[in-house]
Amino acid sequence: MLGRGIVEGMLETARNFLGSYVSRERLTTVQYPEERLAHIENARSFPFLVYDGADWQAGMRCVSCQICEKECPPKCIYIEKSVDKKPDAVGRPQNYPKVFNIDVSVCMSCQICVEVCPFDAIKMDVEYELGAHDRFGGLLLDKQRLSKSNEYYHRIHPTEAAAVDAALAEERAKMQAKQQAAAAAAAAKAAAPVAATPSAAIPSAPATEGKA
Amino acid sequence: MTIGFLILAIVTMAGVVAAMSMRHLIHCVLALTLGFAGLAMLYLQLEAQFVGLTQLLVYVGGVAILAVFAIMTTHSSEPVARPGTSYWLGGCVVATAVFILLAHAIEKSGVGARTMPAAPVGGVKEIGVALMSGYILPLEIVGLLLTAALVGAVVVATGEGSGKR
Amino acid sequence: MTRAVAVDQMFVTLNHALVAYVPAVWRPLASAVLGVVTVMVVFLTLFALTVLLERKGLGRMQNRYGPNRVGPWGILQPVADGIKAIIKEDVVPQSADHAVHFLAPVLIVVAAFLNYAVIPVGRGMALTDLNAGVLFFFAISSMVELGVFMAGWASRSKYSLFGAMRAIAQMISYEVPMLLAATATVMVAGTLSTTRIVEMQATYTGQIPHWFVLTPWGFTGFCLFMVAATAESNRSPFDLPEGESEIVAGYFIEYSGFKFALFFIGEYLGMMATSAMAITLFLGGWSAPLACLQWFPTWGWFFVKLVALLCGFIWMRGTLPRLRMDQLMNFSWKFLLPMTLVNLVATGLWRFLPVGWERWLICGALVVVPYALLGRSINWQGRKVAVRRYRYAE
Amino acid sequence: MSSAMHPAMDMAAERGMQLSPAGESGVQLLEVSMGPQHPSTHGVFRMDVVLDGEKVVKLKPVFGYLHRNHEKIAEKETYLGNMPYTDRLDYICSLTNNWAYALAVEKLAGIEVPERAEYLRVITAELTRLQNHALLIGFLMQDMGASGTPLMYAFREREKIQDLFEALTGSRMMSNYMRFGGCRVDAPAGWLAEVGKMVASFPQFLDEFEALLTGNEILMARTQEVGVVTRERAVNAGLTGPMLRASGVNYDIRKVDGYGIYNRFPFRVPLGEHGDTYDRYMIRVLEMRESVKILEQALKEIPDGPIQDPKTKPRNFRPKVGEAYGRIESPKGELGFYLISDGTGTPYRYRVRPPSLINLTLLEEMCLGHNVADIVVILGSVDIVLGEVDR
Repeated sequence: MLGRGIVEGMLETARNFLGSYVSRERLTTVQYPEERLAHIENARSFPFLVYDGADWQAGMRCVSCQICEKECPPKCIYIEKSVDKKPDAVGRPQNYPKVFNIDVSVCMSCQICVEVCPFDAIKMDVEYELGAHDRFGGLLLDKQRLSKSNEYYHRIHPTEAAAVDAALAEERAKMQAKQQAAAAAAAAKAAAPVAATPSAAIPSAPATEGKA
Repeated sequence: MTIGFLILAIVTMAGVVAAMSMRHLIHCVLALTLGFAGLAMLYLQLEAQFVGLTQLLVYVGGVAILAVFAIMTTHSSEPVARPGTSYWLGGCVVATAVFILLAHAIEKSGVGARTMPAAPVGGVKEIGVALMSGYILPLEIVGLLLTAALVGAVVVATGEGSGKR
Repeated sequence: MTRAVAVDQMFVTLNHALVAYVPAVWRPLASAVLGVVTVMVVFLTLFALTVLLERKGLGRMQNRYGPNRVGPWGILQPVADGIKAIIKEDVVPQSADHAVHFLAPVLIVVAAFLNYAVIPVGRGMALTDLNAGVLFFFAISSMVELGVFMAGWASRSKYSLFGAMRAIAQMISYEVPMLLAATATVMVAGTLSTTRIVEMQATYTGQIPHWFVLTPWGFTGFCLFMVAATAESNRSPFDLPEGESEIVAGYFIEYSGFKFALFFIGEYLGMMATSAMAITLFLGGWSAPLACLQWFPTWGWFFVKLVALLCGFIWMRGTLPRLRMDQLMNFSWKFLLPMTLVNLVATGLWRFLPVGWERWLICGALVVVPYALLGRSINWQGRKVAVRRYRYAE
Repeated sequence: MSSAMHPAMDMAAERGMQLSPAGESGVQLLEVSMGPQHPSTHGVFRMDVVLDGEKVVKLKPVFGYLHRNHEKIAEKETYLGNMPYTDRLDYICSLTNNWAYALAVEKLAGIEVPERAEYLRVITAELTRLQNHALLIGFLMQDMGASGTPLMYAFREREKIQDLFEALTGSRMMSNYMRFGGCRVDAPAGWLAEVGKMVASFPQFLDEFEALLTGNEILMARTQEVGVVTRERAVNAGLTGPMLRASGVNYDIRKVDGYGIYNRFPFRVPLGEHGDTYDRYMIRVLEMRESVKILEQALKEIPDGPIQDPKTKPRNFRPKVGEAYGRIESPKGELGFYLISDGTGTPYRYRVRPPSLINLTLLEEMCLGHNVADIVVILGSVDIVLGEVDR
């Protein structure tokens, strides 16, 4: 009979109308500024640079190898290498980025930079409230704005960060062993007292220690 | 002659004059509609509710829309150049002459001197009774005609529909 | 009981009290002005509430919250909308016919307001008691078509022209079944006066009121009237004239700012007016649904019924997709019109058959059988529609 | 009709209200430019429509407003660098796009994919299909004027699927998930259980959806016998996907190629008979039901193990000289990537076979003789995404 389908459809909307008052399943809206969705660990927005320790400049893991700059599909990363060197996360003396800019208005959040980075220096942030009044200045993130601490990294991607820290600690231990061996060899060879151990310059990662 | 009548008369006249003098065909129809509406209001003012409202329903709701449709479907919704009416002066003279003649005749005939009957109360009922008694035959004929037209329209419409597909 | 009567008649009393301050010569005018202002204020408020109700209701039907930011629970949303409409720039297309473009929304709103002149909102609360009230309503409704045409034509846009053509064709087509559905009531009531029609329904047998909707012909007439009213007020599923997915916004595509708001007001006022007419004709106007509920003021009942009908409109809008132009016409001329004619016959029989269950049976059968037959044979586009079965490869 | 921004639009604007010569019924023809700014062209798509009253006598699709040199850019990017760009082709189904591209590269370089990764691919692809079809039906109803209700229901379900995608791939739409020889990351703990929950609740949504729509007289009247494509025309025009199957052709690449591990899943392929819009709607509903079955089976069978071929590293990926064509049954049809490698790190030639564009070729034929209102419904039933049409 004419109208049956229409009546069925109207019952369906009535069911949803009433259902939206009783069931959270149906009313999925999240009232954004007041309530927010639970943080999803794998989520990603834009890249940031990880640093260890308290000083973002000293602890910067990036060694400005420029692989991410090369691999970035939309070419939104700009890096200038430093002339001098500083010890990196595992204690090797390395260059550091003098300039490291990411234009997040160009970035497409693909996280290929993260995948190709051999130093675990660049990771994906979850910050999404990045509105700016100035399209060029506001969205062109420089080194300082990009730098976020390792603790922050642990907070947003705990599983991943723990794995990274474990790998880094292993590297560092290897590096230290190597350096000690080298130092011992040097000491044995020259029999001269070695003053400063390079390991003192290594910023310690508190999170790793806490875990250990 | 009350103020209301005066206003309505002016509105009606303005509408009708505009309907004749405006360049754009659609504007003419809209102005004519104003004239119709003014006329309906005059009927209402004379307490002839049924006639007034029927005037509104039929003329404003029907005839005007029909005219508009006719104009729209037969392209000429664009303004046309004013047709060569160089005789408008002559026309005015003739119209005035006819008006004066008629007015004079009416004046002479003594219609104005007759006393008006009181306005009928509840016009609808009277009209209904009149239609159903004195004018039953014309009413039925008109009804039959309209029914035939309606049936014909439906037949034409269905024939077209099934013939296409 | 006297207190109930006092509450019921408080607006009438207030009106008299206020008018008493005016010199006797001006009293009719003052009374009229007072009435008109009241109607405008009340129905504009109701319009705002309806918009809010619609947005909230649609939201809930679609599992959303609906507006909930302006004021507590979003109740000030219509105010915000109104302010926005007023302060927005009024853009008129260069090629538009400016005078007509301006007059169209005004005409629509004026016509929509005129409709309320004959609606009895409560006992003794109609602005005017015309003895051709029903006719007045339809005469005024037909003026809206002209406004729609003016809007569509004056905008000089192809989409608006489409919208106007659709709107006029649709409104003319649905005016006929609407009038015929109303005629059934007029036949039984024997009057065109809305006040009289309501008074006839405001009597009771036991607890049951004598509403026309509680008869076979009345129920059919009510349904047909409401369907036609939906089309008359361009509401979904008959919202082809604005068909936003096809012709963008139809006849008011080139309107912005307050003129657009006027169209909006006009549409809702039209919807409310036709609902009010349906209440008057079939749902007993201001009368209580049960005799024991008469303590509630009559105007209260009227508005309760009105809001209920508006909710029905909103519900339909939240559910149904839109018809197509040819289907719309088919539906009007090949289904609604025959049904209204059949209903007229049923009404006539009801009037002259003796009271009793036979009357119910005959009249009921007379409307149900054609409904089933017409519904089965309704010809949407040269063939019938049906749910299909599907086969699967392997 | 919007302001002139494009030479072709200028022409239309010049014509303005001018009317074309009379059509066969003697009434003047009206030329309307629907789009590129139009509520139901699904993006920046334009149709130059010539109308006789409301009847369509001519329709010229105009696209390219969203052209962004996808294929040429790809020839400058590394193989890996192209992966995120494929997300943006058909942005509703980024995971199937990923898969099609990964498949082409894997064919080119002869890479094996681990078992678990194959299952993850099937799961994500079928979730994508659910989301695409639900969304498409929602949009179709929106085009039909259903004031958003079915669309919001579809969005509600899509939201759940997107939450799952975010938990897996890190992004709701632009997943960039698949890699040559596997997937980027493994499913996080509890993810498969979440998918199971979602899949278990999906049939209920479908039932509700169908109660709202399938039997609705207005919907049937609007879609049945509208936009008919015959079997022969569908095959000749190269239609694929639900469009083709709605015309009754049994062609599903999941069955034909059995790519990935699809030959392990005993799903059925629904076929239409009339080839009209209603069939295209129903085929999608039925396909969703089949996808649910595939998902249930995949979730039951998924093994543990690696998700990435250890021999393939993302960086410095240089496949040997050669060419390959990888295709999958994307929700919209046959999505193919054709690659020529010259041994360097970037493809020598990169070509997309976009199902949306090729399914669109019959648009005029489907629309002729129908009403203006039918155009949007037919266009909606074709299921286009302008990101893929224009590339």
